[in-house]
Amino acid sequence: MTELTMAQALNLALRDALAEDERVLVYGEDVGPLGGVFRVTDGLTEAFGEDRCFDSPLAESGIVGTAVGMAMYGQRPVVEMQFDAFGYPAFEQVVSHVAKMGNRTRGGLRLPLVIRIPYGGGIGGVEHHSDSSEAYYAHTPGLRVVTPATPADAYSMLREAIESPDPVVFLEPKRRYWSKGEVEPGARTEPMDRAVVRRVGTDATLIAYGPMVTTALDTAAAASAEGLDIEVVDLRSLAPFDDATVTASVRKTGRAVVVHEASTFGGYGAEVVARVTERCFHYLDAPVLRVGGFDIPYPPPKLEEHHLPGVDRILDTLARLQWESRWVEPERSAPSAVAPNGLVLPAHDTRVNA
Amino acid sequence: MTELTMAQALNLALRDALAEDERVLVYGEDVGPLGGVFRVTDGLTEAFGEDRCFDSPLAESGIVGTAVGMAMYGQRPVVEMQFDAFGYPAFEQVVSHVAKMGNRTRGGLRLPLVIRIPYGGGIGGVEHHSDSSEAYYAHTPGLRVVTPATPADAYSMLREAIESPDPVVFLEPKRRYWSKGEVEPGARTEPMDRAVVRRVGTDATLIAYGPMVTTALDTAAAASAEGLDIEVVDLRSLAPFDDATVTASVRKTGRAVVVHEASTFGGYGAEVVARVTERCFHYLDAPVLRVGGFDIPYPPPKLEEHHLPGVDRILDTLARLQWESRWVEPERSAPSAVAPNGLVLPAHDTRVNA
Amino acid sequence: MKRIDERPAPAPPGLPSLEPVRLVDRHGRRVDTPLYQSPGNAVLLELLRGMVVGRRFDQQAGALTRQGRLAVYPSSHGQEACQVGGALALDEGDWLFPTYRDSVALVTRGVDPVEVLTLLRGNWHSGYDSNRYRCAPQCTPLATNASHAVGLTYAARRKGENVAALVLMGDGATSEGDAHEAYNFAAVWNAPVVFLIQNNQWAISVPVHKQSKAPTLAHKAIGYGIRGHHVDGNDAAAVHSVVSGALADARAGKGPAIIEAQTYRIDPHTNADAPQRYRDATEVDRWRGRDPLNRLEALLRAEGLLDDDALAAMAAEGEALATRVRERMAGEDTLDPDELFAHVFASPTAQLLEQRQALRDELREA
Amino acid sequence: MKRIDERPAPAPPGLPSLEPVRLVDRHGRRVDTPLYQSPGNAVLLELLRGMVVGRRFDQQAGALTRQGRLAVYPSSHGQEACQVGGALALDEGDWLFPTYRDSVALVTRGVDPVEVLTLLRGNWHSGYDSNRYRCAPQCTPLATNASHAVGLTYAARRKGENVAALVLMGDGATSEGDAHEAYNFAAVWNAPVVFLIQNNQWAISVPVHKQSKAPTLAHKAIGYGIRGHHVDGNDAAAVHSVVSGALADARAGKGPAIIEAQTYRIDPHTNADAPQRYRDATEVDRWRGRDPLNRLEALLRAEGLLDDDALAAMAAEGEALATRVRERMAGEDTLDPDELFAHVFASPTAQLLEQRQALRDELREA
Ligand SMILES: Cc1ncc(C[n+]2csc(CCOP(=O)(O)OP(=O)(O)O)c2C)c(N)n1
Ligand SMILES: Cc1ncc(C[n+]2csc(CCOP(=O)(O)OP(=O)(O)O)c2C)c(N)n1
Ligand SMILES: [Mg+2]
Ligand SMILES: [Mg+2]
Repeated sequence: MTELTMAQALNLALRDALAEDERVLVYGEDVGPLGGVFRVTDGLTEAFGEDRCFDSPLAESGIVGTAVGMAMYGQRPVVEMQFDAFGYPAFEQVVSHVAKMGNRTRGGLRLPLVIRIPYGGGIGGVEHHSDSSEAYYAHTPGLRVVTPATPADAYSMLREAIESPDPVVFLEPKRRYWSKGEVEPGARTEPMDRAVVRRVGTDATLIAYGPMVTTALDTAAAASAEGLDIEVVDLRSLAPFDDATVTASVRKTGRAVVVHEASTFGGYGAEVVARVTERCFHYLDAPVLRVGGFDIPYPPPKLEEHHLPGVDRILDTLARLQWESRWVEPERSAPSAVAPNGLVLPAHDTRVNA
Repeated sequence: MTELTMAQALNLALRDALAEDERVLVYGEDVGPLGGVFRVTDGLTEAFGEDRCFDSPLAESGIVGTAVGMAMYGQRPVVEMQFDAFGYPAFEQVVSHVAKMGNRTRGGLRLPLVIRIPYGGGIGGVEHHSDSSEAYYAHTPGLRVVTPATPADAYSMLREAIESPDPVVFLEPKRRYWSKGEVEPGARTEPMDRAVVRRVGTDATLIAYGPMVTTALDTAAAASAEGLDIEVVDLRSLAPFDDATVTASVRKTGRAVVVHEASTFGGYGAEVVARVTERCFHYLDAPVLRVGGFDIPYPPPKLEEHHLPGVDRILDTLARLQWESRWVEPERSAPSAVAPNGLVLPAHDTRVNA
Repeated sequence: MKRIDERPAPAPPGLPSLEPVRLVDRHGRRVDTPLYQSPGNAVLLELLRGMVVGRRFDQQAGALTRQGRLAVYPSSHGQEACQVGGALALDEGDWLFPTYRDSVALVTRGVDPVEVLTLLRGNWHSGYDSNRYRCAPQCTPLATNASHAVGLTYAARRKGENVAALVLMGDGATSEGDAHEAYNFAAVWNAPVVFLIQNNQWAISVPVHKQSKAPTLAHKAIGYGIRGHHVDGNDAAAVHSVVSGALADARAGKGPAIIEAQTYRIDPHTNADAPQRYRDATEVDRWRGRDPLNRLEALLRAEGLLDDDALAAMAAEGEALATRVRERMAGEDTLDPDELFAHVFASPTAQLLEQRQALRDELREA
Repeated sequence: MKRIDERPAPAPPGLPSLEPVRLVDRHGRRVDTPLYQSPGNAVLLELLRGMVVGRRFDQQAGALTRQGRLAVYPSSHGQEACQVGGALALDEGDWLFPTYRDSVALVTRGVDPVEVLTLLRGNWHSGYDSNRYRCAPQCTPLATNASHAVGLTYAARRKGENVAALVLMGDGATSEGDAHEAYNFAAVWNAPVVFLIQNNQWAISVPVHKQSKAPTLAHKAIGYGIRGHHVDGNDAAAVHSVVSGALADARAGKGPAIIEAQTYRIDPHTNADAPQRYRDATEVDRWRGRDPLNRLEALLRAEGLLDDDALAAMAAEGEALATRVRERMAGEDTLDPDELFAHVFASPTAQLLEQRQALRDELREA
């Protein structure tokens, strides 16, 4: 066992993959001699040559597009988008080709490529350096979308992503690049498409991924001081979704909160709520709630603390899970009035759980 | 009252806007002499000159980017993405500028522009001509995202979108371009950020938008033959979401199904489920369910009928809303076993509503 | 450690000629063009054969469209010299990257014509085996496959294979950012890729002068430090010669090239188009007068390389192909709904298997 | 009805010179450059003043960064001739489209220096009033604001205003598809936009020879049928002259231009960068020897236009500005969390008001 930061674990994964498989290529912006702006590719050009790890022209669509061509011809490119907002120029390539080529060709041209994207905030980055774009990718059929929360997973999941016959969007929680953890050299953790329970608990389930797993665990620790025993599930794979693990947890606890950094509206948490609710409805003592960023563009560094979910906000949300009393079925509201034009005038009650 | 197709109603809206407001400009690919591939801009160049409605170079990012600049300087550009998959090249402009400029500049540079996007399938289009990309836009804070379902709304909402001080992604349900409806010349319907109840009912709420509103109404008619009285809500505005109207409906009926064409996973329906469930949890007799496209790339024309939600599939889903019996609280499942490595071995039960 | 501030200025490649390279004029007479060599007689005959067969195929596809047997068809009529000349310039090991418009190029390359039409028939998205024919799927999002070609040749070079690629693109597509990025990657990586722009004067309804103010589209090459060529796209001999030369240069490590071929889309953009809204019939007529088939036929006849019998044999070959296509497309496609879920990933996820089951149940009930 | 098949070939603009346009050599001696005219003495003094003040501002920003008062700072050191020469070439009614690197251009344009630093301080995304200064917000996503400039000038023309725009971009940014699309739109619309590429030889750690194989980046102009100019970016007189000329041409309806200015990023990309990993210190030293300030100072002294006092006055002005910046940035910013919700739309939606309330409640509790 060695203690590594997540960035080091990712570096090791790339290193081992490059060493073991001639087909693996690493390229993008500044991934060569500089080693990437987060040093994830540190030393790879030196170790493997310009041929295996190199700087490309500064054009994300071209980077992904050339990776498509390489993968068509049997290589296993691993490309980096420097920050997630800078993945947007490649969106058409990702949605219209990366996600679809295997399906388009009835399996004839599979694209075993990996798009590494540092995502999320919390690092004091100026505009465009802290986006969370996972919902865009997770909604796109044909992509595997995964995100590690620990150095051990970072190593294992990146190895597995590179070995996958399918294209993988590999989201790296940039604010956890410097978090340390034990990594057994070469060791694989759970398969990358499986969620894992990071903390066993009985009272409610916190569902998190990537940067928020640590925050969820911190919240569980704080909650335990208040006498609540919280289970924490680390999703790891955003697409596909591991229904089995999550459903089992929520059926057990009867309550759940999903946490992510991205804006809440239309965010990935909505999918989690929808499928968990469908599968666990009669086990639920309260609606599955979400804690996410506000529905605003990512704020400037000096305001990001207010935007990002933290322990307190998650505790507050746990507190809204109707712990005290069983709910009493309310009177049904009177049927709405029908306006002369045939449109119903709704009651316009926006209170939450009024 | 005149009977118009939706395409004609949109054309009239552009025409009236061009006539009334010098700042309005219409451009894009083939919107000039050809009148757009769907003829929505038919005759506008002739009527208003090349200066007001014109063909631009074939480059979607450039089209949106130039529209940003025009809007910065007080014009009101209305640009067209020819099909929604061809909006992807403009994704960075939309997410990083259109959605953010007003916020970035603390209101100093608002962008009153409209991006018209024909979306959805059902027209027998070959690959890339039938995507439903609403979830990408709806998740992006700073965009208003609206979609009409009737010619009258098409007219009114497009007028309002053009008048809006905010950028609007205006999604046109392409398979309804040829559907007819009464349009009162110049008449405005409900404000564009409001949902409307298209059919009053008591037993369950169908929540739909754009192309699926007609399908939802057809379903309600079919259900009524089976003795079910279904309420149909047309969302109209995907962002922001009209909680008041939807919540009132679902609290009244106690059951709801959301319908859209887009792939279900991470789709817009997930947001609807999540927020409706949160706001109506104790009014619900069953989980809010979704009927959407499968989690596959949009299929070839000859298979699209299987992919797209239709009356039968929606009826089947309504049938899953646990009508017969009140649910009896089940035994809680036994606590999961804890494996030696500290990870919980989940029960791995994937049955839906088992 | 790299040092670059004293960038040695490479001799910039010369400007493409404003006058397109032409080996055969519109009356079928040879033009003396010192820098370019005419293909040999066998190739000239092959070019004519390809064009005759290709045009017949194209007509057949049009007829099938009118009968509702194809969902849509973007015609190659008028552009046969580009598509046949381009496809025949490829070595067997090379790759072709076609668009939706390039059905005739695919047929020339030997792809089963019915498989070429799979997409346009509304059947599966790509009907042929890309690896077998070394033809990428026909690409619809404009200019997006150009970078694929760059990546593919890069991969081939890593494997020690000297594979060149020919990317077909339209005049309109050159306006897209993806065209630029692909040209630039190709240049910087010295990739053996030839970009053949079929300037058919229109992008649906938009004329090329609204796409670009460049003297020729081949002039774009200068901005990437690569070779640009400007060729008469209705002269199959010239297209073949220029593309072959560019591919040979590419394979020889001399880098990529951008070729503009001047041609014309005689038919509407697709069957769904209404060209009377935006262009004059007289323009079409003028270009009919420059028909690529007539021109080559005239040359070959004049030089005694072609007689009525030989031409009839070519026509018969086209006829036979058309008949085969018609026959094989007479029946209904049978598509398996299960296949919707089969190819999304290398093996279907639990989620997809659940959805497949749901659809099966639904279809059984119905 | 448009007809285009007989596209009249416009005389293509000439090729940019491989040798950059230079009016003053690195020793401060005038260079005879027939086609370009030196700015007058007043402008030369203004250029030097702008550079002296700009460099002092830049140093101050660097110091604030080391003190942790700025979140990040991309330095202009070495590029003052481009930024000052470019900014001073603008008319009052023109617009500037800067990037994150162009703080000195903004200061030169008259924007309050503290407002210039707002973004980099981690405070609100854009600190100045774009309309007041006619400067777009500093743009981070590379090349994306270039098309904004094209649209803006188009809008101005519709209003009958003859507004030109200067877009600043880096060498790396030219590889992006958005650069291409903007150049092309500008060309096709004959928009009065000048694209000034500050080729500082590096895009973070990537040298320009990995971005492009073009003889010069100005050669890209050929592919759009517009003018390209290649200028010594450390010669403020030359930059000012070339940019002024291009802007004047643009305003006169002669269309847009692409200018490559050869310069150098003396400092790391930002304070977070580690240039020792990718470039040699000797390279930096070589470029220090071409310092744009020294060069112009030497010229002005040699021509008797500048003495110690005048230079001291400029330095004092820079010092005063630096002091003001330091003082005004000494305290803590006060940012109002409510503002998070204020500007997303012209008026906040119910959803945003709910979220604002939730945050207020949270902050009250805490
Ligand atoms: C990215 C993208 N935008 C828009 C379209 C819609 N579209 C299909 S063909 C076409 C015109 C293409 O013109 P050109 O490149 O000249 O090719 P041609 O059809 O003339 O062969 C357009 C706009 C598309 N397919 N892809
Ligand atoms: C679309 C996009 N991709 C990547 C980045 C990350 N990034 C910021 S600056 C930079 C290098 C830019 O180099 P250049 O254009 O030469 O400008 P310079 O910094 O040298 O002034 C990169 C890659 C970005 N800002 N935007
Ligand atoms: Mg064309
Ligand atoms: Mg640079």
